[in-house]
Amino acid sequence: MSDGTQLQIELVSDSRYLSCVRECIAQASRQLGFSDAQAAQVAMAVDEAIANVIKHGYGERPDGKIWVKITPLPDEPVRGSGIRIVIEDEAKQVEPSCIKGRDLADIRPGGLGVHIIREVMDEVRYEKRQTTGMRLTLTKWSNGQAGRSAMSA
Amino acid sequence: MSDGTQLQIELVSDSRYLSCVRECIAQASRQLGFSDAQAAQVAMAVDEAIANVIKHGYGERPDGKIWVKITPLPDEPVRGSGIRIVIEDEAKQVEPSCIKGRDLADIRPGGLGVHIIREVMDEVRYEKRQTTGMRLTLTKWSNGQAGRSAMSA
Amino acid sequence: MPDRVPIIVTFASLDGGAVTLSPEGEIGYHEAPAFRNAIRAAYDKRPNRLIVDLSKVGYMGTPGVATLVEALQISKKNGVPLVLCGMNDRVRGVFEIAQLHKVFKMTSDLAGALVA
Amino acid sequence: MPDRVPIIVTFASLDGGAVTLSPEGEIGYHEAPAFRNAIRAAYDKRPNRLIVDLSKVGYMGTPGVATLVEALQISKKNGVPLVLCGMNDRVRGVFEIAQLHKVFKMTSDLAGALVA
Ligand SMILES: Nc1ncnc2c1ncn2[C@@H]1O[C@H](COP(=O)(O)OP(=O)(O)O)[C@@H](O)[C@H]1O
Ligand SMILES: Nc1ncnc2c1ncn2[C@@H]1O[C@H](COP(=O)(O)OP(=O)(O)O)[C@@H](O)[C@H]1O
Repeated sequence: MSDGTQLQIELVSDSRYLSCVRECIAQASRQLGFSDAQAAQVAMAVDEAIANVIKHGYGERPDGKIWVKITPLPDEPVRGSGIRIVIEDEAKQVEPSCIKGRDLADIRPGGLGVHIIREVMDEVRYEKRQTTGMRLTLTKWSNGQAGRSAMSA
Repeated sequence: MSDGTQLQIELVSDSRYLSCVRECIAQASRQLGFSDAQAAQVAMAVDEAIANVIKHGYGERPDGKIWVKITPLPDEPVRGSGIRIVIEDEAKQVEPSCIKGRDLADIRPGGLGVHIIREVMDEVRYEKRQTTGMRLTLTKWSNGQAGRSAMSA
Repeated sequence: MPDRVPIIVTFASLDGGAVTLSPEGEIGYHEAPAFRNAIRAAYDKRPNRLIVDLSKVGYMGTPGVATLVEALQISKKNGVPLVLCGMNDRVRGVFEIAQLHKVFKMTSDLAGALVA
Repeated sequence: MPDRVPIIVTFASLDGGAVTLSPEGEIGYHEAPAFRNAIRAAYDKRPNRLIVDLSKVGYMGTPGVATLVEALQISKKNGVPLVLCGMNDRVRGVFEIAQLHKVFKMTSDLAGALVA
């Protein structure tokens, strides 16, 4: 844990631990200056992202590894409090451009997680890690634009 | 993460992250087969133990490291579901025999955390780590005796 | 380790042939399969209307939403009206981002869901 | 990063000279110093009785309990009755393990705390 990371969760790719991560992330976001509604958004983005790692990355294999790093960003006058969350895995690598939700007009089950993540977070960056696996960097600011229209109650 | 550990939290010794750990541990305990009341007990034991690491181990220095490992134990016919939580630090080493609560008849602030930990967990073992820091191993069984009389509502 | 039930779901068959399904808790990726089974079981009761009461659902991720889109497809095929009731503002926000809030019939309470 | 308020505490001064202090949230090691400040501020109002309403406290760790033991010492020294009211069963369990449930005056609600 370097580069300012203050809390890191390492978990196996077993979906029963998703609720633990949700609770932990929501609480961390509140502690770092986000409202309850914003904290719920951050927790949801991380939940959707890790569910995707389990489903698409590890193909539901429950013994893969996933790391979630939480870094508080220094407060800024305009953007307010910031949080950066980095999610890494050792799963299948895919082109970042292939990670996108479905056309919202084409109503069918699935294809919504990435839309949610992009809606509620101010920055969303997928990339391949050096050797194996993917890295997702999520950033949110308490005064940012992301998630203002929906889910803000 | 080996030896059956399925979830690990690594945090800096900053008390604002205690609530994240509480929520995460309570949720993990529920997922592993404990009742809400038992899950709250496990979360409290871990909360008290980490608060002690921050206070006594790191002397409130907020940049020490703390590791919390969660391992589900195989279900047993009599003892039921089991959880093992190991808390490690790189702080001051103390004799395990010195880690004890105050005489409960001597009413004054403090000296209660270790009593709570011992009351609600079935196994509590403090030890010095190889080089630096302490290790605390906590175990609870869903049909165990610990915590039956109090806090079970 | 035995499988633990990830969510609690209760059913009620109402006079007039409607069935209500009331899940309790959080519905994410882990809980969605149990939610899906419960919905299938509800259709198996051959209701003339299916009401999913979400008033006790504090969190719904997109796997839960996907399950409801699937239910809508079953409903359309079989001519069984599907109504979602009692969802909190956060869950509703997820439907809004997914542009599904106008695709589903939604009411604030059960009474409304019976006549929607 | 500015300090964030770790718990919300409201005060009320009642006719007759009692003061109630109502913390909201969880009181662990991180929140205990703010709770301690609030209690000191309540004594500074020179009440003839201090009531700590714990009905909105979902979790209390031993640092919170220690703060209340300290309050009891202030109360004894100054002859100001201290009453804890509305604690949930889990918080009460902590006082029981610590053998403090008979040391404090405890009532289930505020009405009882005024006459305890
Ligand atoms: N971690 C990941 N690894 C590989 N592919 C991913 C990952 N996350 C998302 N994807 C791809 O992006 C698509 C859209 O994801 P999402 O919007 O969450 O919907 P869904 O998971 O229901 O398909 C997925 O179908 C998948 O192809
Ligand atoms: N992690 C630790 N490192 C060093 N000493 C500890 C640790 N945990 C507990 N202790 C010792 O055990 C004593 C009792 O702890 P506790 O019952 O939690 O009460 P308190 O923290 O209020 O003193 C402490 O005063 C301290 O001397």
